[in-house]
Amino acid sequence: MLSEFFQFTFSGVTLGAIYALVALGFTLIYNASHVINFAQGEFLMIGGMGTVVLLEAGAPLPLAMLGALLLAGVAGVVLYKLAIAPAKKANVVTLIIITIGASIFLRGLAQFFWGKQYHALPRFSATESISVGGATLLTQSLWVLGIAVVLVVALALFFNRSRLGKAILATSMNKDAARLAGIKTQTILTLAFGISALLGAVAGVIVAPITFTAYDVGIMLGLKGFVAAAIGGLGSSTGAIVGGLLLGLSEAYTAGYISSDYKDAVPFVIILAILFFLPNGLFGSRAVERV
Amino acid sequence: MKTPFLRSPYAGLLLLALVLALMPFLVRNDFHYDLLTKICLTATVAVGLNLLVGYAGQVSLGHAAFYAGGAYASAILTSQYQITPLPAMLIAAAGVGVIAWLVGRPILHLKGHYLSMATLGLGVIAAIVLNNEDQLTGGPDGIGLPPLSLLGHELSVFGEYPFAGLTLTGVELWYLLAAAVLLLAVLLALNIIDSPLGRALRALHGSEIAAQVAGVDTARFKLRVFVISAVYASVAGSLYGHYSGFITPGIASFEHSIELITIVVLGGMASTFGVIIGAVILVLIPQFLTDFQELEMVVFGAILMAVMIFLPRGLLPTLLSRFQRGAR
Amino acid sequence: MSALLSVNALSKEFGGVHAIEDLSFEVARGDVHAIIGPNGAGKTTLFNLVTGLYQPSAGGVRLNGQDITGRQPHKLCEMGMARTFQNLQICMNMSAVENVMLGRHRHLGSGALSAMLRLPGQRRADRACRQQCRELMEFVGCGAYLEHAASAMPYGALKRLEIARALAAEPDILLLDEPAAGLNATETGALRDVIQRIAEKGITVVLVEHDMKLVMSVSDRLLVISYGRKLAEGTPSEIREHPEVIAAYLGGGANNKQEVPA
Amino acid sequence: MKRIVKHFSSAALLCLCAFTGAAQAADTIRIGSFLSVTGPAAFLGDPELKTLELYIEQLNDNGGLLGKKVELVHYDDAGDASKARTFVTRLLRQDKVDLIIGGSTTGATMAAVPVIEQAKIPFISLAGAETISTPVKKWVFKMPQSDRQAARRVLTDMKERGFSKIGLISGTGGFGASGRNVTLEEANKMGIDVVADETYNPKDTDVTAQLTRIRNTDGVQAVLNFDFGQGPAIVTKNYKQLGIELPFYQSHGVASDSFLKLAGDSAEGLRLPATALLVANTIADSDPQHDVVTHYKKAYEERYQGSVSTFGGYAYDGLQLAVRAVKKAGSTDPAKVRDALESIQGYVGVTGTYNLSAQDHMGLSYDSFRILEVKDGHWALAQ
Repeated sequence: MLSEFFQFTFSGVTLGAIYALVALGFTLIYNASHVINFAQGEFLMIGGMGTVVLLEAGAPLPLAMLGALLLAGVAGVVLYKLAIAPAKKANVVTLIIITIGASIFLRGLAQFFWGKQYHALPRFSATESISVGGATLLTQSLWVLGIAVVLVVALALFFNRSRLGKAILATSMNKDAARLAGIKTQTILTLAFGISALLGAVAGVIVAPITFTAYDVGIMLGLKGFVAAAIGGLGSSTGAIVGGLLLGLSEAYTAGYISSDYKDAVPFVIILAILFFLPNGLFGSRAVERV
Repeated sequence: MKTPFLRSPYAGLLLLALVLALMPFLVRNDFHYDLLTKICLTATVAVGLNLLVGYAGQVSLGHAAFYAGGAYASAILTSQYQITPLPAMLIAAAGVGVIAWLVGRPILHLKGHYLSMATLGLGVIAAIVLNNEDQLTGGPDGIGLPPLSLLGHELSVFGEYPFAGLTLTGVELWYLLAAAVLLLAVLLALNIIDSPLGRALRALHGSEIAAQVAGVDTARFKLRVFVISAVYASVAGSLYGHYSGFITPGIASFEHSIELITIVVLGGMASTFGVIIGAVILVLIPQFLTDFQELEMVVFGAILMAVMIFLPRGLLPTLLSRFQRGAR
Repeated sequence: MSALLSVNALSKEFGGVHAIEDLSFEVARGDVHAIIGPNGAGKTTLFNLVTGLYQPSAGGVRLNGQDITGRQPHKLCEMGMARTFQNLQICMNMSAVENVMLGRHRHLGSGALSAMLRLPGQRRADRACRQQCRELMEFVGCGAYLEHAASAMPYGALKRLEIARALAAEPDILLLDEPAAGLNATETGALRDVIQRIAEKGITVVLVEHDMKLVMSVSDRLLVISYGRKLAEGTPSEIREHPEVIAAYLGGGANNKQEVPA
Repeated sequence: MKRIVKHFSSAALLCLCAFTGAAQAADTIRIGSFLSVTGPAAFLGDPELKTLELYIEQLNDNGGLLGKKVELVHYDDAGDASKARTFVTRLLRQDKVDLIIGGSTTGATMAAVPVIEQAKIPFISLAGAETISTPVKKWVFKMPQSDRQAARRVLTDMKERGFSKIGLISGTGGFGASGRNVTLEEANKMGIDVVADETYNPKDTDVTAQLTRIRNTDGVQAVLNFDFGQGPAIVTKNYKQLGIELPFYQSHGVASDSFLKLAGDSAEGLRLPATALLVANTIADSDPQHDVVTHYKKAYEERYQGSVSTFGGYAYDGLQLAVRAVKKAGSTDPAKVRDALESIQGYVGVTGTYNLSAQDHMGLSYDSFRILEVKDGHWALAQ
């Protein structure tokens, strides 16, 4: 029975790590601009599909990945410049609709140019899986986890140590004050979208060997990422990671121990319960409303 | 100087009635009636959702659940419990209202994106339940509904009905019914907006704190408008179910919820007539885009972004204010 | 019971910082009672505690002898308490008169059915309400903006609009949070008239204000707070002579731009 | 306000007028179609549309039908049943098509059926569930074998190999859910115990939890995965990764080369029921289907540079049946075409041999399914 538990945990943690990376992307953009970017999932798609397409065009795997990441980064910057920045005065719901429009647009382009087929990417290691405590652990899961940890640490260092990172944080806390302090907030916001897109694309590349990739994978992963970000508390990086893992694990345990029919519903019930007691998520700021 | 009536929203209602009454002279075939009927029913949902989102400022990304709730309740009550459509529709609306009240209580104290997320979750759960409980709902392949019947008279889309020397087809009658429902929905919405209840709701959006200190029990009023908009969706859903004769869990999907909120935002939040235009556009756009074939999504996404970027307050309110500025 | 509002040992902490600490005072019925103090003294926090927007960490508030500690704002409104805000809380999505009509919420039926069906009783009541609100707007001096969109009104008029909204509730006690902030001399003069006429109607007024000329001319009593604590209390003339008040206002740091009460 | 309404009504007018073109030319035969070319069921609709386009072009190159040009009027329902219904209404009421071939999914088909039955226009559905043709609907025909036949074919093979306790894992989409129901029913009839019954969401990226449960169920002798799309490829991969050694079956829903490409070597050894199309290269020359499957495969793959799938085959058969029926009827009169369709006997298609009748609007028997096995990364007839 322990091996069963391990199996569900491995599966949950892998899923959770993916959700966490998407959620981090949400958090980054939310922090910088207070926009919920429903096109976040499309960056994963661009990462995965871009790699597939470049690979088919004859590029070696590392180069294909790099190219796809670059493409996603550019897509993120363009998204900000063309769709978010011009809509400065728009309210929250309008911005949501704009990002949904962007997501449909990107998905449409991918479908048109890259086709509707599902594709598999080769896994990164030669060995497929190893046995741990009677359960199977995919080597690719280890890659996902490892890269997720590296990215999280890198992001933490970036925000706490580098000037640029601090500038992004300052902008997120108070745009006007940051501008007065000489920070070019436009550049910072562009950067935040670019980094967030990169993050999404990395997630898209590393999961593609496990989950396959196609023009429409962004819908579901984007949605789950948003959910993870919200459980954790929008704007909290720790929250995004914890939220992602919580979501992944609750899905795996529900499928394993309760009912696979309601695998997708039970996590939502848990989330609603969490929000009931903690209306700002697990790690969301509980600032008192200024009157 | 215009007379006060012409400036009141009720003048808009009269003109809407006029437009709806003129439509039969413009349409060329039954397919047009089909689209018009769909537009009227979709607009009805949008008018209700607008009370919640546009006027009271509470975002719902799961409203398709209530629409589907009405449609499925009607389907199940008529096909499995042999209840005639009209009472079934009323029971469905009451049931959906009660469910909205129950789920609304815990989630409506959430704000902003957390509320979006919670309503999204409810929508997803509803879609999963409809999909999984196939004994009751027919599962993912869907479920059929009998034609609507009113006071013992069956209203089939495919029937023919002699009436005062004229013979009306079922399609035409359905359009008239849907148009009447829309007019009623708009009338009720306009009444609500221009009432103490409506002011309290708009205050939730304008300044929740102002509403509180002015004596508005904000939690209670949020719940009220949530229930009202859910009932709007339920009734429209039931009617759509009877109209189409067959429904699938697709109508409860996240995509459908997004479509509904898009109608409201695109047409213009807090503009009852704006959201009707939003419904017109979103129902018709796929018909126009068929020529783009594979590029349909690209074009749709681009249109959506462009409208929201250049007309951030929605079509009608933005155009209206530009027009007024131009007139001055 | 002569005190309409009594605050007893009230405290409020925000993450270890005492915004209000062990504060007690009473407001007598029919008085104009001013609360003054340097920026950041906790005046607005005090208002928020009294009107139920914040929950106190300790202590209590009584209105008319009844314990109202931590009661929700809308319940307090029903008990006859109304207020305005330093940073305006106006519904910009409504017209001026509708904002005032919102203030009459507790006097109007707000049933969903009567609203949907536009029942004659409700329409009559609403028409009467609109008339009353028009009069109130004229009373506070923004009658010219009756049907204007709130978002199109100048700041000064919005400040008055908020007072009209508060008055529309027919309160026993009215809390005004810096009503003169941002007003010019003429407007402030008009505001003084309005406050005096409100007081003449028998409405108890609690006033947070920096404009000392205004405070001194309209108040019956003053409460001076600093760093969340009571510094002094008394009539305007007593306060004017109070040594600690003078010290606090002179030595209170760079961001104190208030006039010395003299 | 007045002017807005004026704007509103003129815009509406404009919209409606834009739809009123579509005048019907007397010298063309119009075939209507609604398929899920995009959306979650795109892998059904995409090859179906390509097949229709290819063969209608070919038909016209060869002089058309009854001396008339054949025109395809197609709309993409994106897998959305209510969209499908609207497009069918458009096909019938505005485009005035002579017959309809379409409906990639059961939901889309069923949503269209009431409108079509009323309009009295022959409809050939390309979707699989039994409810489409049972009970028989006057104007509705369907090309694929029913999922019940697929289930029976798989279960028969299991029984022959001596398995009596099996595990079932299915997707919660329309295809998987319907497949699950008929499998449970058929297994019950055939005396096979379904001891483990799991589901997953078609969009899931991991099903190891469900498979672990099946693996840990006592007595499971074989496992069937009933679903289509990319889900079964993930199930297949996870199955292999978990090191489950039990014989593994898939349904006809994944009968395509693209499934093999996705699942890779994990698919080795699995079995499924499929049509002759998948083994076109190895099929015996004497096989009645030999010519038709090799021709179709060659034509499709040359034109589109991609491999054929069973689903495109349904469209091929649907079109061929329609052509035969129109020829037989000698006109496009709907009632005559319908009657002609109903009387088609012994048409050898890509999917199987069709024998239609008033009682059977599908016309295939369950042995049109062949049990295939994946050998060295290719489909092969199971021994």
